[in-house]
Amino acid sequence: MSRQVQVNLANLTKSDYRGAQSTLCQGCGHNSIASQIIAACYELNIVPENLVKFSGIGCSSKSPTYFLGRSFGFNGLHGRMPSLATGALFADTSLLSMGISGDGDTASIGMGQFKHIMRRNVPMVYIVENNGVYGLTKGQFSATAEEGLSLKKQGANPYMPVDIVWEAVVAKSSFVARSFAGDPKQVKELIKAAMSHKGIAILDIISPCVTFNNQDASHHSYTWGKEHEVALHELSYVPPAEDILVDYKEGETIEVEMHDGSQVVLRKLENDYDPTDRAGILCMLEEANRMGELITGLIYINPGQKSLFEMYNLVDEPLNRLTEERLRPAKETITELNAMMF
Amino acid sequence: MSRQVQVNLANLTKSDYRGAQSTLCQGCGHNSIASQIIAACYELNIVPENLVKFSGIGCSSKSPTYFLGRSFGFNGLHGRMPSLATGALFADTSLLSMGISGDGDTASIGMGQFKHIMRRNVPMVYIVENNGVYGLTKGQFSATAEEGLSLKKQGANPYMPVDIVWEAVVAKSSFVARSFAGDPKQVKELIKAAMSHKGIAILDIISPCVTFNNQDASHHSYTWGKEHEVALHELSYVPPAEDILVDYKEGETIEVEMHDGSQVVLRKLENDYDPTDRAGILCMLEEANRMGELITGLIYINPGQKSLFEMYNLVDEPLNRLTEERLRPAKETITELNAMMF
Amino acid sequence: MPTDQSSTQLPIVNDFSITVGTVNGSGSQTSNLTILRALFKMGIPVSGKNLFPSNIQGLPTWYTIRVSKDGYLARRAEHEIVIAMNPASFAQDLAGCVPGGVFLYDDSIKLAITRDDISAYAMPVKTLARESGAPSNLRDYVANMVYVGILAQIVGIDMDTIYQALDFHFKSKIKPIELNFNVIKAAHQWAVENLTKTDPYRVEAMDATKDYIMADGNTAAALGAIYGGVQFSAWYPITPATSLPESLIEYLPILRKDESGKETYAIVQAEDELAAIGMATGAGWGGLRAMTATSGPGISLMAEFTGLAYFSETPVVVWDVQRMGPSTGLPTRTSQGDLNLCYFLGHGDTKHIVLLPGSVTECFEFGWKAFDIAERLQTPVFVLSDLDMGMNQWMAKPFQYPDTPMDRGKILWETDLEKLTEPWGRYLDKDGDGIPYRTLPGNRHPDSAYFARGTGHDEYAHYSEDPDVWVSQMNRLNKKFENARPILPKPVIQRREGAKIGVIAFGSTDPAISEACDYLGVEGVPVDYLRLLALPISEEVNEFVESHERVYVVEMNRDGQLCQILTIELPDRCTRLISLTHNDGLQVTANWVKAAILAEESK
Amino acid sequence: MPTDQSSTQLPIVNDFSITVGTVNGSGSQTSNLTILRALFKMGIPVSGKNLFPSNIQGLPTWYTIRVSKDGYLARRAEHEIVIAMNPASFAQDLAGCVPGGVFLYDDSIKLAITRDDISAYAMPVKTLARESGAPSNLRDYVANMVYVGILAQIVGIDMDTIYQALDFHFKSKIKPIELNFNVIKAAHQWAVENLTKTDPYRVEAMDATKDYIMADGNTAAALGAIYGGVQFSAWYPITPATSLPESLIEYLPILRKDESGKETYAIVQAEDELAAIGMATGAGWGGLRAMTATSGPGISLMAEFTGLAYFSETPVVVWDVQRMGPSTGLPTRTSQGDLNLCYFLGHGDTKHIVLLPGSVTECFEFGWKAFDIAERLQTPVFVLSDLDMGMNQWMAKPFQYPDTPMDRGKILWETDLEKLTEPWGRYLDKDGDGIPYRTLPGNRHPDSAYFARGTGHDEYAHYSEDPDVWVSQMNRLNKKFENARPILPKPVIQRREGAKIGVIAFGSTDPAISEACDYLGVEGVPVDYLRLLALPISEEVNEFVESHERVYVVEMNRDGQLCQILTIELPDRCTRLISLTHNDGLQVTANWVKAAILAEESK
Ligand SMILES: Cc1ncc(C[n+]2csc(CCOP(=O)(O)OP(=O)(O)O)c2C)c(N)n1
Ligand SMILES: Cc1ncc(C[n+]2csc(CCOP(=O)(O)OP(=O)(O)O)c2C)c(N)n1
Ligand code: SF4
Ligand code: SF4
Ligand SMILES: [Mg+2]
Ligand SMILES: [Mg+2]
Repeated sequence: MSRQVQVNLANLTKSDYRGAQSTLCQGCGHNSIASQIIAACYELNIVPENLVKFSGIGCSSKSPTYFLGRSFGFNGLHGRMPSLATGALFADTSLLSMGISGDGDTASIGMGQFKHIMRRNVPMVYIVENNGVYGLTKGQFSATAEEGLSLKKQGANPYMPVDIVWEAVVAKSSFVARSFAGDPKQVKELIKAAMSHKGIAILDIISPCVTFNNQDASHHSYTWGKEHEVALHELSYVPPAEDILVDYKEGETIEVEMHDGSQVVLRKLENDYDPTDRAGILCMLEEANRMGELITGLIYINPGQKSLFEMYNLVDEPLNRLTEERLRPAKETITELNAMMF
Repeated sequence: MSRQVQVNLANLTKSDYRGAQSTLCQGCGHNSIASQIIAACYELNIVPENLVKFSGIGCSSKSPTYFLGRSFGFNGLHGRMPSLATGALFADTSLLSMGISGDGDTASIGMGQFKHIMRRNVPMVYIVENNGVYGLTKGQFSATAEEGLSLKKQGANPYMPVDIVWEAVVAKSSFVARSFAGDPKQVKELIKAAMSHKGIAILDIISPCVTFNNQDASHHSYTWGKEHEVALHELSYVPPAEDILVDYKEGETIEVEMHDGSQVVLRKLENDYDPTDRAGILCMLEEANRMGELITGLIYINPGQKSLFEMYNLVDEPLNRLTEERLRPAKETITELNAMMF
Repeated sequence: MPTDQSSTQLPIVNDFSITVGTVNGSGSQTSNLTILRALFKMGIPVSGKNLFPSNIQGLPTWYTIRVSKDGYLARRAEHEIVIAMNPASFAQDLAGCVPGGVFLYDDSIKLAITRDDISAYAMPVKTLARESGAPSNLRDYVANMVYVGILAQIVGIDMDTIYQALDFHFKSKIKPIELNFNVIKAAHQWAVENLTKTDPYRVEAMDATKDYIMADGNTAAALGAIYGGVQFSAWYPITPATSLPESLIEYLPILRKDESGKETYAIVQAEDELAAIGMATGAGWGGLRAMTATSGPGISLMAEFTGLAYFSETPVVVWDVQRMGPSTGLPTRTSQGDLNLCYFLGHGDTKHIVLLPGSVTECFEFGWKAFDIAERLQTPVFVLSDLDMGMNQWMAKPFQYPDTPMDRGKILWETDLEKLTEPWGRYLDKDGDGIPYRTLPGNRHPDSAYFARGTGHDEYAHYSEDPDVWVSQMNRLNKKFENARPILPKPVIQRREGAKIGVIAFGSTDPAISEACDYLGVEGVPVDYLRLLALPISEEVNEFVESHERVYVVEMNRDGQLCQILTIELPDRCTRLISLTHNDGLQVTANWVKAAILAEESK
Repeated sequence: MPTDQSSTQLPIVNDFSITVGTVNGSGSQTSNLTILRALFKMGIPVSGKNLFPSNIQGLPTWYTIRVSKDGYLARRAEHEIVIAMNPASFAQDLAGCVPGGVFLYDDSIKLAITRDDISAYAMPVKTLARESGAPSNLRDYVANMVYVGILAQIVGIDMDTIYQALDFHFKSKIKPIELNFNVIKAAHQWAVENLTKTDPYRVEAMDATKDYIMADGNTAAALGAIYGGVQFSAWYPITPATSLPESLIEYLPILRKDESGKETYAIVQAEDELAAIGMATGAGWGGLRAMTATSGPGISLMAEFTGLAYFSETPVVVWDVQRMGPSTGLPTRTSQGDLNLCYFLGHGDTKHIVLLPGSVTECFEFGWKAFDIAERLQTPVFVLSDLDMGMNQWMAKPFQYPDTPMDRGKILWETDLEKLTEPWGRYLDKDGDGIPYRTLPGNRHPDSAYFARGTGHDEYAHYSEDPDVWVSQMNRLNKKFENARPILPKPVIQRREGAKIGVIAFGSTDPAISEACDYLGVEGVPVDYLRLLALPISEEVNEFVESHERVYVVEMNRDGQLCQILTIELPDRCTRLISLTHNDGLQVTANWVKAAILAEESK
């Protein structure tokens, strides 16, 4: 038998999900996230043409060119990915969407738009590739850099860090997760779950910058992540119409039903944890921050929250395919209209 | 005995604390807050020249002209009061400062700067005159408008509201309070406490817009505020070196010691509440939101948190009074310097 | 009251201005619009202008109605009839009345009438309001109807047309119509019984408004956009632009009824202007007819995104309803001060199409045309209106149904791509006109996707730092811009026998300039008048300047921004250009234009 | 290796360019700077330019060192000596070498040398690096020292000066110096033993750098600002501006030692450019010498605040280290494309002082002068540098200590207010020069306070919507701007016998233009050269244009932005201006300028 290239249910090979050659540094966390995006989309049998990508500006924001080369995408402005995506997604609401941003892009210059896209529950997988630093401008503090972090040329960071997850939970984001580029399996499962969510899904992924912020003691380094990661649960994504394969004991798991019929199965680890109880989550996060733990996993979810497009009563066809007849009022109306203008 | 005008310890009359005639609507909550600012500053014996005012753009942001006419002030740009104030306050760090903003100014266009001024713990009393609406542009939804609120010409608000207090607590603001313009005594005591705080003090004051958003059912109306206000405690400000006059039973009060030696005394009401426990606060707020309660009072405080100016090791004199000798390196240094540039 | 007799002057008919001085937030707008509409219904040309402060309630406000048998609609600086309802501005209002003019005032204002060269009539406003039987919460409001009735009696406004005006205003709801009309009638009756007319001003029915409508520019712009098939608008409130998106919200559900019962558009109130232009740019990239509306401060904030839209070749329409800047400036005063900024907005070399509607009718027309141009050229289009045009009431030619089908520009869908024989490139100048073909997200053809960006890219939208690629893309953008000149709306030229000098202007100054040209003709100084409708300029402008000895460029800003742009565009002839600027926040008047030109001409 | 013998050509001494093709992030910068510094120490005029991609690691990068006995520092397009360290750019590098040139390459790159018109030398880079005994994590890094040693041997760079260069670079730390120097020595020795020189290029010690320093513009600007007493800087990282504020952070603690041991300044990394300019404006209002530094996208974002600073009359200094736009454009390529935007930044009528340093020395000078001008005029001052000037290494005249005391402008403190006999007004034109007096927060005099705002205000800073007040304040602002002309840095004019034509340019193109003027002189086309140092222009520019038949305006953007501004400023003479633009992201060369002018002249 000759060697066959493996294909998925969409009849696509893994390389159909690839993009251009990465120009990021070797070992950059962003590269490993891109690989997991490719793997997740392959495994989800997503047709690349059915997905649209967005990003801001930064090393992280460059990475959409390195996956899903057959998808449309827009690499916009620094900190302004949310608004660009919000407008673009109205064009064809049948499209899936993924936004890639950095911690500078989201939490420094982009804080306002980040908070407001969550208020609107725009359906998008919003990944923050969080390295605590500005990679592309060569190593200044981002807003997620921990207080006291020292960087070459910058001295010590005097300000308090922004916690992306915390911000997302408080902004009532309907899906909030954190992961670590050094934990690729979790990254992949979370991306899959996020793709099945109908509103905004915020993924704060600690993604080390090996060039500028990978000192062992830095809170965004591989070493620190490995040593401090505390997974809330073991997470598996079960596609729609598939049965949960492994049998768990009653009470050992939480199953979250997604709007497309898929399920996210959370197998409990030490924590007894309810990802729908916002108050409990905040207490847990405060405690984890105090302990210096890097909590990862699906932190909050509300699969039922009205998405942006449920707030608008749009026609079924993609808006960008509507023809003149549907868009321009009929000729007769002009006389009536002028009559109203007396 | 002839009638004497009353003066305070600074030898000033109440009218020394007034500003220009208000041009806001009659009954506007912002006017009543301005009165309490005047009263608080009078009672605190603040010399107006020792305070500097800032604001953004909006009806709320106009109000700094209506109090403390003898203080410097800068009415800046919409949503950008925080950055303007941050820079200006470096000029003379001995000045007290007060910023007035609106909910649109802070939570819509100003979200980014609002979050970042808290990260820096800039010493300023930051009052958000929160009416859920854009007053000055005649009644559109602000980001704090509740989901479903209906306004003339705007229809119903589809988006989730921003909760200023919640945002402030999560951003690690070192002083967070909420009040209601219909509760002037509490407003005044909170302002006094805030003026003694050495970092940023966020005061979210529900301040009804009688012209555009004062329907009984609106969450920013007088009626709603009166009906739903739940004060966390009875709060009194005790100036430095004054004794607490009333005797409370052991355990009935919490006393918070401020950096200037003043005390804030919180007499417990029904809630058992610790304003230094961030996790507890978040749970309490989540619960209150669920119950539709308008929690008011001093919600969170950390009097010890390093303020912006403690992060910088500045000379004792105001920077804006330093002379050329202190600022320009000596003539001899230039030769050395050029030698370094080979 | 017997008219005409007590006055020895000749009657002055249908040629004067009425100014109501009141307090803002007092609800006088209904009264003023009622007068305006009634006059219009009588067939008399009118225009209405509101001069209001930047606050919500309690400060002096003026509403001026110009009545002009000659059809002149510009602001005049003179007030023949002054209605003083506000104690705070009483003295100023009294002083502002022309000699021989009419001064109607609320008799509860206990201030002295210090002039005897005018006809002053006291109005028992409070009494009549009280007697109206209106509920006490509406009493202040109906008090404003008193001056409607008394004015109607004094100048002779037809009571039937007043009724029609109220009927229109209250959408035929009988209760408010009756309430208000009763007050007006009572006031009218009071005037009949108590006033002796000593002034010459009166109105007489004409037939000069039959083919006209009355509207404000913001409503017209929104309606035009609806006929242009607007699908997406993101906006952030700002005076004086706000009523433009608010009109979209009002009229879209009325005019755009899809058979599905669902919506073919979305309007999003953004968190600020950065997000508004960001969303609109995203939607434009997605293939929607997308727009935003703002004013000066918003334009400043849109600079970065405009540059992205220019460079990524994304169609988006931006209405700038100008107010007086710099900075927050005078938010409730008019200006044409954003021209230069909009034309060049963005860092690096950027240039934008700017449309310059000069009437409410053109606001409608450019409302739809802007989309055609933006999509044809794949670039941002700015439409510059201003507070005066956008928010005031203008008599205008009726809106015309678009005379061309929608031009969606060069878009390739699945079937188009299938037909291609050569590979498609997003930034490939296939037709040699500088305009490439674009695909839209949602296109499922495997070759359709491309990655848009604000960074350097080659013809196939791939990232490139190659110097030659950069130059060629920048030059293609320039070519596209140059090619826009002939397809943009052409200037409108009014010629006069023997004119050796010309005037160039744009936008809301049109009525004043036209009127001034008439006056100058009378003074023996015939002038030709070119009204610019778009930037970049077309050949006609060049010819106009070439064929005149001197050309006055009249505009409402300090630095003569259009004159500067024309200087750059026409260096060979720029010495013929003379800049005349008016920048006090009030609309320019015909007399000012006339005097300014005469002063220059006599130099 | 015996030099000079194997070559029949005449030696080419101190007049060529060396280009190193490598991978970014590979640590070659130390090697390149070492070569540059060693040559400079030998007394030979040099300049060093880095051409790098917009990423961090792994893409092709080139460093070019020009060696010029005549002291020409501009970029040349020709590469005489090419050092190829990067397989990815090998073919391109090989092709780029001039005929007769030198091609040094890493022998581990197994690609064919397809040319025989050059001298190609293979370098055993990996072997020598391995043999160096450097720890394995530093091996890639020291590999770059191999070409230093071999090049030194081939062209004759003095090994002592190389040692001095390393000593400087490693701040006399003996370990790294020795490590690197040993590699260089070994490579040098290897070349002596193994290479036969077949090319004519060599260096010889001169005495032409004694009175010069070597620096980049961003460092110079920061140092100048420190000598100007900078007290506050807020900034947001952006290429190519970042190293300016980073140099403030580096040098302030060294140069500004207060006796108290405390700091007399504060540097704040803001969350974005809106906040950076906001903080700087606040600090400027508070009376601090305040600045920010950014590049194009940041300028776009600063539009609204700049308008506020202009209108509230707040001094603030903005450095724009330009990169190629529009939009994100080419972040690592140079340009002069923000001139127009900076000059007019903001909605409404705004105009700003723009300073145009043309050398590293002037970056230092304008570093301090910008504060004097901003505080004197109470207005924003833009200083336009660019990537080439800001980030590359330039030989330059030493920094001069400021020759005037700090000019803090018109500030009134408590004692000044006490002495006043008339009431002070913040916006009162007391001196008739358009510049009012200001007070600063912290002033405890009861009359000192005022309320600053971006809205209309009268002479006493009270809110005003009065049309006349508005006009008078806007006109005063204009008067202040006009009065700035004579006090801004004057243009520098180089004249040549018999010149009928002129060139106007600004900024980093200076070396290329000067060099081109020499060449044109040789060609029999003498040109005078005016280098503009500031906008608005002064009378000298007018005179210069007036006294030449044609004036070429040379600049690095697409649309000829300076030419447009000069056209507006000098409409009477604008037909003499001819725009020559170069916009590919690379610095203009003397040959390009020469050819462009000759082409026009022969038309
Ligand atoms: C308006 C604007 N300001 C500044 C920059 C420069 N810039 C490019 S990327 C970047 C920071 C990126 O940091 P982050 O988002 O954390 O991404 P990373 O590179 O770390 O992945 C900055 C400041 C820009 N491109 N645009
Ligand atoms: C950049 C900019 N955009 C828009 C505006 C118009 N504007 C003035 S005030 C305001 C909203 C004010 O709302 P808020 O802060 O809630 O204050 P309020 O009037 O309700 O007290 C807006 C949008 C502006 N001045 N500047
Ligand atoms: S600089 Fe940092 S963030 Fe950027 S590509 Fe390299 S490792 Fe990744
Ligand atoms: S409009 Fe509303 S917010 Fe503004 S002054 Fe009036 S009541 Fe206050
Ligand atoms: Mg980062
Ligand atoms: Mg509000």
